[in-house]
Amino acid sequence: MSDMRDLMVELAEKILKENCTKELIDQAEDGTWQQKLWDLLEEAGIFTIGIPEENGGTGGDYADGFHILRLIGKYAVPLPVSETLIVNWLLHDSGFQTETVPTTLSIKNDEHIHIYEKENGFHVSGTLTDVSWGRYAKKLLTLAKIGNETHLVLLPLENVQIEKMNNLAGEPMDTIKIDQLVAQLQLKVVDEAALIERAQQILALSKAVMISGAMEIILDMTVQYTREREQFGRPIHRQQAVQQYLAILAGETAASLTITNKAIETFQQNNDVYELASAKVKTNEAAGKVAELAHQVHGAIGVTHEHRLHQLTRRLWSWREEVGNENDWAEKLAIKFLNSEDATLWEFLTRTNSKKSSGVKVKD
Amino acid sequence: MSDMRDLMVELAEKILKENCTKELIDQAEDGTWQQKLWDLLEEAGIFTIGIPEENGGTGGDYADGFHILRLIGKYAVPLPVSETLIVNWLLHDSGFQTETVPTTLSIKNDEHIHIYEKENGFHVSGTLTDVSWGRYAKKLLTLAKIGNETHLVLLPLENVQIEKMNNLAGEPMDTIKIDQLVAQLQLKVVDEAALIERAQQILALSKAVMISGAMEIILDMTVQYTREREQFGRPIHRQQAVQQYLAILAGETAASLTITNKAIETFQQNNDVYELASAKVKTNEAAGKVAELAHQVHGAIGVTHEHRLHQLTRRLWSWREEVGNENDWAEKLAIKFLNSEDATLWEFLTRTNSKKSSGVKVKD
Amino acid sequence: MYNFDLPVVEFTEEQNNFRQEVRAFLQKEKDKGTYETRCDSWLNGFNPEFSRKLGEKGWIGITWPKKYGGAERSAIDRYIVIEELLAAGAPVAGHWIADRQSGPLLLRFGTEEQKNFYLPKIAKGECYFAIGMSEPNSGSDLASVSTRAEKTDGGWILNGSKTWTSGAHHAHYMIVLCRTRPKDPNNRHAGLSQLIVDLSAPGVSIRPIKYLTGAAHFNEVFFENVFVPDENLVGQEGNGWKQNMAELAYERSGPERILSTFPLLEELIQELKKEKDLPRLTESMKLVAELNSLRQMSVGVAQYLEEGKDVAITAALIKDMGTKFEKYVAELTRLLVNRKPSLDSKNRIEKYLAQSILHAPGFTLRGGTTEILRGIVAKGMVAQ
Amino acid sequence: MYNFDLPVVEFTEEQNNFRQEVRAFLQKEKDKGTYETRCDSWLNGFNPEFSRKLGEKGWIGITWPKKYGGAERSAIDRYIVIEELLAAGAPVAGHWIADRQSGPLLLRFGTEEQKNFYLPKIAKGECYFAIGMSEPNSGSDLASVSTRAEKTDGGWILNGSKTWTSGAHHAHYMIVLCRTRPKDPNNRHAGLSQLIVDLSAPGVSIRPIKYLTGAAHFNEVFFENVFVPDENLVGQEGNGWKQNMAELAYERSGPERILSTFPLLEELIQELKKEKDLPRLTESMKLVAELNSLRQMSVGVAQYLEEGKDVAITAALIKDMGTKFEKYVAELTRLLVNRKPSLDSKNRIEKYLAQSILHAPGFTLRGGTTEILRGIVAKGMVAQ
Repeated sequence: MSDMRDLMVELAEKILKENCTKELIDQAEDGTWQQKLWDLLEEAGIFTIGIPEENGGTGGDYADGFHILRLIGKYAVPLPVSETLIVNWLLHDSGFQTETVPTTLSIKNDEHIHIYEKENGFHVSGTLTDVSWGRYAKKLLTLAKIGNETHLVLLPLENVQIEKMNNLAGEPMDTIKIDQLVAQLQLKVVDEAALIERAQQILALSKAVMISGAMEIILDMTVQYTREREQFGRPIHRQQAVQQYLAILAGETAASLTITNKAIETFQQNNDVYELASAKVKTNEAAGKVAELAHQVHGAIGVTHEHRLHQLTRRLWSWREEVGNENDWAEKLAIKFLNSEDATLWEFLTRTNSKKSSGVKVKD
Repeated sequence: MSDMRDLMVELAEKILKENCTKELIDQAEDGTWQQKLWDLLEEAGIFTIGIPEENGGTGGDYADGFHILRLIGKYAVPLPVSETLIVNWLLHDSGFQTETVPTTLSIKNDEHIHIYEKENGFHVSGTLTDVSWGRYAKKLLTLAKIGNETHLVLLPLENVQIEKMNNLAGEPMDTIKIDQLVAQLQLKVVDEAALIERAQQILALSKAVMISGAMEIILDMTVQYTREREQFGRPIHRQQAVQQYLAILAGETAASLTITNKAIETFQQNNDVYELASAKVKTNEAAGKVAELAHQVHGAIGVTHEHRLHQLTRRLWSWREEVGNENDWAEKLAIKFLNSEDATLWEFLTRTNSKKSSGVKVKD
Repeated sequence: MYNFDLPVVEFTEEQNNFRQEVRAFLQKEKDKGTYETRCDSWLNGFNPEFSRKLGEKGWIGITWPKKYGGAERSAIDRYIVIEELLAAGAPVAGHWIADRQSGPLLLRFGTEEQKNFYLPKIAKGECYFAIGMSEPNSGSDLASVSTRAEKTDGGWILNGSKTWTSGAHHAHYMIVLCRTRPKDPNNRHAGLSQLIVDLSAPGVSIRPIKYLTGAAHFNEVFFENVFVPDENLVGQEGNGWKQNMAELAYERSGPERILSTFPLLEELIQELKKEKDLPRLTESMKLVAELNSLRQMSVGVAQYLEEGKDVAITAALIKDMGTKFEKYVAELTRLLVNRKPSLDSKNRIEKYLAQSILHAPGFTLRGGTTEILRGIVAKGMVAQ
Repeated sequence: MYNFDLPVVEFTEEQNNFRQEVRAFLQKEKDKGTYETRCDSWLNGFNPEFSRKLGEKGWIGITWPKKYGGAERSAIDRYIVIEELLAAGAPVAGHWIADRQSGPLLLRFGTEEQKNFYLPKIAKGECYFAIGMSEPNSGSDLASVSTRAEKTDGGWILNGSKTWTSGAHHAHYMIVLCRTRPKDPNNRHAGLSQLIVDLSAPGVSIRPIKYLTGAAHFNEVFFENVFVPDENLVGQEGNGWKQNMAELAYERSGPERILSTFPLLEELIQELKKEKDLPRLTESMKLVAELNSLRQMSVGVAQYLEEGKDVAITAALIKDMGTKFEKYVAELTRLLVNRKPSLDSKNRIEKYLAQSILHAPGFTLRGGTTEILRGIVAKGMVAQ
């Protein structure tokens, strides 16, 4: 674990606790951009964690970044934080400058834009769907075809047509149509398949981690609610049915935290998809159970707009579908297994990339 | 409902309650044939219900027969009752004489025996797997190929080789190898596909009905147990977690009883697979839940061999796999839907074969 | 055996023809643009024009005596109408409570004057009722009612509040369960009565409670010295708890506890059929088998209710299982089609999926929580 | 946050090599015919020869001090050994309780004499222990102990009985939780002590309790005026409840609460791999992801246990989730491969499926029922 993690986590949690209130999230969902919170996070250096200071970043490692993203999930931050951070990681990988303006990305298999170089600059055209925070992003990282080559390109999002859509959490998930946009661009030829794979992996892990963060606070809120809420003359945590639900909530949350922690550490060391895919499968599955049971315990009050619970559960319901649902990532696991040299499932499960150092490494 | 049903059900239940004890079932599972119980059931005319008296049967209709089979499931009767009854129905359909000796059948897609007619009679050869009660059956109804034609044939089970296997309930599920058996046989050319479909449907419904019968008594036993068993100084039905389980048990049982009742009535009137397949899918799914929760409520005592519960739960675990599991029958439903003229699922669901009479028909 | 042995109901030819008639009407109205299909339409599909059209057809209060505006048809005919409405996702929220619950309550316990006054209006689809049962902080503990009515000349003075009342902002009347005598700690159910309150009366105020989607289906209703005339007492003074419980059987076993997400299931099946995707269609047919058994139970209870049998336990069972099924439809669909739920999507599966997921938490809370229902079932069985 | 933030354990190269060593040994013994793979082998795989071989390898009591016959290796090394044993379905029932529970208890609370006497024998794989906790009719209510020991010259006179003791018919000793002082209605946990009872002593009788399969894994053990010498008291007189509770953490979070049906899962995956059936393999990979997260939790708790942290709540959580997983493996497998479970089948999936289904009811009962565990978790969280 990097030395700065505790400090960064503490700082970020302080900012979010004070500023990312229920009301702020309501406003954001109603369509107001939260510049003040953005500025606070930028000042704290959140958007460039994991990028060395000498390259203009905040320092620390990717693992630190993912631990901050857990807080972004925990506080349901209504800003493109994970998108901007991940864009910066990918930019830095490719030797580009990092960004501090709201940025998003669209790097997936089935969508490309097309670019033609002309006298007055590059002419860009294409349609990108499901672009998270598209309407607020100033720039967008995507792949462009020029002839037979695929380039990584950071597009300015000006003069583009935006068709507004939202996920269940009221987070923008827009369709962007670009028609003969003329711009000066930095381009870099990339190995398309590898880049898509890497981007999808980082995105999936970020969602898994954010899901686990949302669960953490849902569990907290729910336990607290059972202490305060009385029914039939006693706090509801005394009801055995409520106790059973709390234990299931705790189990799903603990499992999600544990597997994402494991996936973060593994990702930091190598790109093995096994832990990461497990994390996305597991947190996706847990998301539905946690949302259901948290609402069941909270009862009618929890489904009112006044209550904070739905800001988190709607995110669970959205995020579990994003960057691949359980089937998609389980399929990746299956393909990895089929292509592996492991004769048995048990070998596949236990074949960890061993570390050179002796002794057990323990987080914290 | 036929007039005789109440009488037959009452009579059968009286016989079974008095005679089909835990100890008798233990003995049967240990490998002792229960001739006395067989004789009692034969005397009561159980094996020819649904066959007109003028044809040597007991009278009544198929629906009556299925209601008796529910009791066979409820009392975990360790005899080939459903097999013998169903063989008799199929024999009667084909104009053959009915049987009162223990009889079984093997009428499915992938297995046939072969018969050659020679001077000294028919020569029979072939292998049949998963023949329930094979080792005790005196006769077996199956399909035989003679040249290009498929015949229905009732084979005497003498001088055949039996490889003994059991299902989880200790019910025989044998492999029968017949090698050049010479016998005098009655043969009848049949429409193979139609006969297999009909046999599989009757068998599936019989299993579904028997499953629902086993559930009925499991629910009874479990409720009773929660009244008697004390823990932490009070009967366990006072624990909210136990109450939740009881309600789920009741729900699965009630649903299984209801859908099988519906399927029985529909089968009596026409062969529509929709109700029957629904019944097998639903009871199969319910079987696992009921077995799990009944054991959970009964605790350690319920998993001891001394307790009666496992005689029923092992049957649920066995029967849900027999004559097709959930996938098999759900697939039949899917195929039926794909081949139907119904534009929507709702039409498919509500297209009942209406009765000519007006007024609502109500069982009981 | 606990009354679980329900009747097997088979629809007659006449009934099947009637079903076709209802279905054709719904298709025509949909084609005309009167309504758009949606999930959970009995809670959130408010459309006075549509309610009036149903009233004209005679399909509201369909089982009631003709002299009160009803059609004197059977419980099964009523069952057919409401399941067709729900399967089509038609907007029935306006008159739903009045048709299902308030009308039958008045028929059973109301005075002749009440029946003559309210029932024909309800049957026309022009008069809506709300349920005045839950109170702030009472939750599942229904007997903890503290709204009280004090006797005065010619009537009662009502004070207190009710909450989670669906549709009160559209409704004309509310049947309020209130305390007409002081609380008796030894008998929490004693001293309660039911009063019909005109929601436009002075002293009544209605505050919408926004659902998590932001839409307002629920309300908090406050009573401040509201005068309720004597003739608005339903049944006997002090008998409110019993009357209220009788009401619950009507609300628990109906198809609205099974079909809230049916439009989504229909879309799923349509898509898989189009793709001839047998494996996934097979998976989804397990839902169909479950739905089939729930429908048989539900219609069996409807039949028993008409025969006057006590089906409280079975109704609780069906509500528990039915609402779990409604939720499961959404959970299975998302895995079978891999679509992102979105309320503003033009794709029907995505839209219905969003509606189903967002409304799902309510399924197992409203009308008795899962835990309360299961307690009722278990206690009922143990007591027998 | 309730200690759910478990350490991320990464195996070192040495540990991975050790794993390979254990695995190679198991493969060799299996090839030699020393054992056959089976599900739930830690309960029903009794094989003294195999236990002795493990003892020779130094893999029983592996973490214990060398002076007591141990190998002074880490909790993670122990974890590796036991998960390899379980994944292979090896017959470890004989020494299991002694290695997991009784040995650690003696190490922590026993006298020097006790440690010197028992631990080396256990580590050799030649001395088996049974747990004397449950009593007839006590069920989950563990504090309702009525087996009692009365003080006599130089020891105690024990009377009473214990039940559901796995392997008592093979075991040499039992650690009996008994009452050494009269029941105090105000403190049900007071006055209990733990005694080591020689199961061959006069007055001890053992009656097998047949499991539903007909096999005898459990016993009822009766004590009739059994003399237990003073030196057999474990820890402090009257401190038995606390000591007993400490014992439970060892038994709840281990891989035997996750891997009881692993041999079945392995067979399933092998078959689907052979058939290159990607859709079904994808379905089964959801189980693998679940297993992965459970393993990470379990090994994290093993690490915390070694560090002396209180993991009672997390251990209860893992047992609850792990045993549900063990059951689910069987339920999913039967639908993915459509095979009929049968104990006498030659097909491994059918055989393991039968073993798994028949043993499944025990998974969520033994070592704390689901309901008790969930109560522990909830109360633990609410209290913090």
